Amino acid sequence: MSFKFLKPYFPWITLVMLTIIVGIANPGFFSPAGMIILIADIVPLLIMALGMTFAIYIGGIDLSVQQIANMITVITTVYLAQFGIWVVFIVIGVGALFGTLSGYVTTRFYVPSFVSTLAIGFVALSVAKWLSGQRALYMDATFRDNSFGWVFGKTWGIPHELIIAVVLVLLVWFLQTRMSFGRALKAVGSGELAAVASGLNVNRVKILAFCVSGIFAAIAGLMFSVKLSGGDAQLANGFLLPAIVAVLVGGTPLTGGVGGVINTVCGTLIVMVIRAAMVYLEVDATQQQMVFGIILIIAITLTIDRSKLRGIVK
Amino acid sequence: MSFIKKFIEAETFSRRNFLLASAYGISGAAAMRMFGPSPIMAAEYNDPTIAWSYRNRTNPYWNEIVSGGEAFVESLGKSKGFLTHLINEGSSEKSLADVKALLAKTNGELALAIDTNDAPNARPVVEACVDAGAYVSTLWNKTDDLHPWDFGDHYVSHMSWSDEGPAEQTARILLEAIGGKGGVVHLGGIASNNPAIERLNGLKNALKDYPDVELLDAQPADWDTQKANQVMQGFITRYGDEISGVHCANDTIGYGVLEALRAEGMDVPIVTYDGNPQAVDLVAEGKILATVFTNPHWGGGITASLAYHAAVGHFKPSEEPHEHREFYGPTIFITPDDALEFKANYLENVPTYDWTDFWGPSNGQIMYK
Amino acid sequence: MFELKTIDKHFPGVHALQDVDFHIHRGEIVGLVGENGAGKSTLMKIIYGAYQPDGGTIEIDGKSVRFQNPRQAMDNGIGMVFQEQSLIPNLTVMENIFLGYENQFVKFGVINWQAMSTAAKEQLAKVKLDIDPNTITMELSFGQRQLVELAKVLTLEERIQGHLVILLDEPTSVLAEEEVNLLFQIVRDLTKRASFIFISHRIDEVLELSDRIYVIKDGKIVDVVQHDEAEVTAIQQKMVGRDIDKEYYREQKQKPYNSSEVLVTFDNVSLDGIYRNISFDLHAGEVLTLVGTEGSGREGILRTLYGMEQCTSGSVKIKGEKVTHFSATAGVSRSIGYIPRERKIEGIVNGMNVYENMTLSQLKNFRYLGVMNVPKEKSLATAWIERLGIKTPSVYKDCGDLSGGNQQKIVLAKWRSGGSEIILLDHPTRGLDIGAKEDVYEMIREMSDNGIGILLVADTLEEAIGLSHTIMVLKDGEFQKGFDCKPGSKPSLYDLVHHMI
Amino acid sequence: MTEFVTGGNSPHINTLRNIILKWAPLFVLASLVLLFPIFEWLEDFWRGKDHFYLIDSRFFSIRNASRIAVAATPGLMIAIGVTFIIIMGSIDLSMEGTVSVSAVIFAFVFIALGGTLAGWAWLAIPIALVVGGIMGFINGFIHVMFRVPSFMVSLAMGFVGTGFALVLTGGDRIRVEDELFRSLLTVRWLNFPIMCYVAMLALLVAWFIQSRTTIGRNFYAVGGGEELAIASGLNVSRVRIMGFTLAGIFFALGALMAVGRIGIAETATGNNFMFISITAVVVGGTALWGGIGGVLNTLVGVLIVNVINNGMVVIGLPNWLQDGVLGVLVITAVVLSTNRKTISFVK
Repeated sequence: MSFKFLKPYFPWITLVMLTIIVGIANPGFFSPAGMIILIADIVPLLIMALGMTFAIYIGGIDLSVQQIANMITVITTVYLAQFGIWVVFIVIGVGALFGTLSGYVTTRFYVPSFVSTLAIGFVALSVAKWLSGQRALYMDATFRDNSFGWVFGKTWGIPHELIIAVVLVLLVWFLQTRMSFGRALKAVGSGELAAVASGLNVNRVKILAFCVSGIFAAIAGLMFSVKLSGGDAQLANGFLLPAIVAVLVGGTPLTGGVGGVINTVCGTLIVMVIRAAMVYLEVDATQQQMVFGIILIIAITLTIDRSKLRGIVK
Repeated sequence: MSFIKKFIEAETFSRRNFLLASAYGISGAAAMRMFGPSPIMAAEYNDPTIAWSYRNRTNPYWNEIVSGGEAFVESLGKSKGFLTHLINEGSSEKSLADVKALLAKTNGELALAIDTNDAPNARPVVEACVDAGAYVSTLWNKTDDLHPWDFGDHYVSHMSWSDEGPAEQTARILLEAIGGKGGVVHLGGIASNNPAIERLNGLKNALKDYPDVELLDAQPADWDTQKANQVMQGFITRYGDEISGVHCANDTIGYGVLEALRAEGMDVPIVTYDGNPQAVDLVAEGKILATVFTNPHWGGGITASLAYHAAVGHFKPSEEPHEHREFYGPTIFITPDDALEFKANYLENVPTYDWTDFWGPSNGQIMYK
Repeated sequence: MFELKTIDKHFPGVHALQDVDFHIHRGEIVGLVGENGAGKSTLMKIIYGAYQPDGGTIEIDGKSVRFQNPRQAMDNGIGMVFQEQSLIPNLTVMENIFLGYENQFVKFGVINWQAMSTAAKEQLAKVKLDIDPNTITMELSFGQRQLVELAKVLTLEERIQGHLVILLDEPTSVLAEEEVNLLFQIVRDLTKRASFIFISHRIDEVLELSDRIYVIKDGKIVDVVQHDEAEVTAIQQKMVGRDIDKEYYREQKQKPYNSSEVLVTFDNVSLDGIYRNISFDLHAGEVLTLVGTEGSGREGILRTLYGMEQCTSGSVKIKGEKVTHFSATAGVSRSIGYIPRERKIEGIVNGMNVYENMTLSQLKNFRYLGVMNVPKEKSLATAWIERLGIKTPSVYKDCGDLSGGNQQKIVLAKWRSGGSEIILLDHPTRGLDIGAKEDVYEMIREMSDNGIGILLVADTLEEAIGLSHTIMVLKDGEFQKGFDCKPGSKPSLYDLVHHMI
Repeated sequence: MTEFVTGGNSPHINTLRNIILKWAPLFVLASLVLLFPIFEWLEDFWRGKDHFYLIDSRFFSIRNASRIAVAATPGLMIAIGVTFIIIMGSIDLSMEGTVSVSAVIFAFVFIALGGTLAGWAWLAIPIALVVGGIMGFINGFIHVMFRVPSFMVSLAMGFVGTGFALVLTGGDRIRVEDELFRSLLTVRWLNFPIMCYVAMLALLVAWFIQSRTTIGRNFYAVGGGEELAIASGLNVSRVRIMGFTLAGIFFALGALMAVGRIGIAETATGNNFMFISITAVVVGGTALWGGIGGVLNTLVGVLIVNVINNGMVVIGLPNWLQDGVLGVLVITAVVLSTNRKTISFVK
């Protein structure tokens, strides 16, 4: 058990340590029922972060996710009555469309993803504002319960949201580790030139990565919209930075090729624990944000696996 | 006539009824214990956690709200720190997650006052609280189909402000000031927020009686000073001297507008909303024509108080009439004439409110259109 | 005057240097040769301060010194001319020359560009390079850049009072013959002021220039040879620790290709600004080598054939089919394999393991409904590890951690296992040690025997002559002359150089 | 976060195309300035009003130019700061926090020292700049010493900064009413408020740092090739930390401008500067992977973004459409000013 062997597990160690610290300060934190509720609640953020992982994994970033989710809450609310549960397909289609658009602009027009995704996000925001008429919309409770009521049920005490999250995590984990797309992603992330020279269609891989990111942002938007039983052009605001933080803290740095979806699960849980810590440790309201930032710096400094950063740290 | 005077009179009146009200509260509770349904049905807590969940501390409006919450907690003989703050930073997701975390921490032994950041968010928050056995009172944001009386005792109350009427009043003050002709612009809040919509509607209602005034443009400034500053600059470019009055959805927007006008050396009357101390000063100086005080201090205190007193069983919400479950908060107009008086009475010496007089200053049951 | 005593250096799992004694006199030119991984670059890095030794001392004129970073080494008169281009491409030539030492031109916080330009001109004159110091470095040729590197190190002459030690790490690898001679001339002229440590994989060059040669193997100095006693084969034996096949390039194993099957036809193909009107046929089993200096268009032809760049006119036919769509993906689907020059960044994916790298170009053969068949991948990798003698602890080893030779074998295995019929080799032996080079030659022969068409851009002319069936000489993007290169009737070095320059 | 490789092996330069590319951001700016008046002309044309293109334009007027300039000023200062960082190939996302902290501390000190520039309160200005510098220094220090990518450190530092500003103010806003300080906005020379001239001066200083000082040139060296710069004996850690410190100082300058513009310092003063300033830098033609561009590019980029924002309101574009149009125009601007021949891929 050398130090080096432990490195990939640093994020997990950080998570466990934080959990223990919060738990010691307030043993109520360890209550399983409470824990499950906390985890179930972070699900939309987790889903968004999962998608974002793909963009960051290839060395890019996707800043459009929040706006895509905003747009999706509006789309879901508007079309739920008409299409019922089939609105899922519209949602996934629209998410894929916007993600692909980001990817296309990035790869074909050579616009850095930082800017292209931000700009595509603005477009999504416009759509959301237009479709919602700039009002907060809400769903008819019966329609919602008929189509998506099951999402919030429980089986043997386990919220279905959590089950959906686990299924999605397994899905992307399979995608990342077992499928040829995952392999291609890894190649593009860790050695783009070699991937090109091996004849991979690198642009297609990247576009697909952004597409996946868009789809997951859309699913997160859908979950959120159904959960809140409504939608408007600002509903998902505040998602973006926590999602980025979750991916980074989990150990997928922006240099690409390192980390992955399991790391993001860990990162999301870390974000959850830090947030819960504010509540459990009764951190003063005005100090919460500063404390969050400081814990974040410490967590990242401890967590990050520098051996994979290959020398230069930008 | 002074709006202030009227309000203070109403206030004094209600103070006179203090004993009566508290007697009702206590005896009501006692009666419930004796004749009410089994106590197991409605969990009552001896010392529930009291929490306020709101957007952020960067807006003075929320500071006022919180000061009310803290004043209420102090009235119980506890220290300010007893009030738990949940700050959602404009994120509905965090708003909900924080509430759930607190529910888990307190096992539902919680009296929560909350503005859910966005209307759709209210339902899951209420549902979570009801499931956990906590008592929740909401402020401002909720969807029209969500009502406290559908949830028994645990969704105690909802308070909002009918902004359409007051906004119409300020609009009339503005339109009179410009002589009933010319052009006005409106800078709104976040477009989908209820108050933003109502305040614009208020202006539109007023305009119906002033056919010679044209609404040149209305754009959202997201409650933000800097954004308002930029939007106003755009308006000035586009409409220039056609602008003879500005209607702002709140004070913070007003500050940005004032500075934009100042940069141009323009002197155009403006009206705002919310009655922040700084805005009141500006009204006193005559830079703002009128603003509307919604008494966030009282709103913040009474929302927490309602949840708390329901939680400890001092009254049983389900036995209250609808107008005690959903009601409008008080509004006070502030014009240059009474700004100083107002300031002395409300800002420099914050009145000590009776936090068990739940509905005294309220403004009637919420009406839906 | 400069001396290393019993230097030791450990890296995790490796004893990189062991009791190394090394000294250099005033004005001396010392050669340092050794296989890749023998410890040459570690030793260099200790000398110029990038690494600190775990044991032993460094002395200058009898005084013990310690360098915490390259800057301190420089301040002690030690300069390094790097093998990899160390000039920053977006800066001007003069900024590069004085990088880190701009203060001499700064007055009241302001840089005096005029003074810097004049000073840079003086430095460039030392290496007989006549270019505008305001040129952006990116716009220079590789040879020019190498000379600018030397000019940059020579600024030590002005800065440092004492004698200098200048390390030349593979300075000739990107130079044309003429430029090499110029470089040697400059180095000899400078021995009045500086001593040189010269590292090159071209042993003949080391022999030509050096007064003394250190041979390093497995982290130990195994021999020090005086110039007069030195002999190429003896040094090679010492480096490798075994006899080298006299027929280094396996010429006796070269078989004429018999096939008349034409794999590739270039008909009057041009790529604007890179090459013009190139025509040739590549047959099955043929090794066709493109010879020319840097910038003669050799690589451009490879890139066009692989599909990475679209030709501007002419027609390219692969196996009789005209190529209309150019992309690397399309290249792979036409059974072309490409072994790039930059092995570490274009050849293997650093961070992926052996089997992942091997199947990267042929994912579609290993997936079913998008799911990778990992056992199949592993068995393929195991088979090729054995077939090519790849030294790796397991198929799970990160390729970035393997030696250059093994990396190159993995790249080759990637294309061979994928059934490529045409393989493009761009400097396949660059940076490899002798043993690994031989393995690569062996593989080229074997591929040729198996009817694979090979288009080669060789590292050295000897290599080109030794390996090819056919040689095409290019100059400035134009075809100069073709040579038939059958065993026994090979063209001489002179024949080729004559047409190259 | 981004990586690039110069394409091909040919250093051949097509000069005309290069010149066009070099000036592309300026072309974009010029076309936008000419584009918006066309919409105004069309509008009046449909209404049957007389409208002489450009001459009668409300958008294309000195008054509006000064409005755009005022709107652009704080953003320009912040974008200049982050330009240095981006030239180094790093990124700094801490501007929102740094601006808030600097603004709030400035206002506190200003009020405490008498509240007028005529007295000792002028000391608040250097103090604010120092505070910005310290924030930047901490940022750079953690980034370099703990080897944490700048994206992550600065993102977290942004939270810390905003949080710290909140702790200081407790959520209150501080009004800075001094007429002398507010003359930044209220006093005009040649139609432009003083703050525009101050900004120009700051830009000049930044340009001077960038092109005439060692540290400025070293930013380019680090951005062009960090390993190479280290090998050349450059103390890259020092350059990086100095870069972040310098950026912090410019962020603080931006904070002063923001306070000067609206007369209020609060925790929210820094809001919405992060994405827009980086977008402006990229639109101006500074490459996110470092080594290319500069503060003059940033000036053009900031102007492009502000001209778009102002122009959309002036031509009366519906509010819901504005975000989308901004997005599309930003992409267009970046596409037009990117030399696609020298990049083989972008992330």
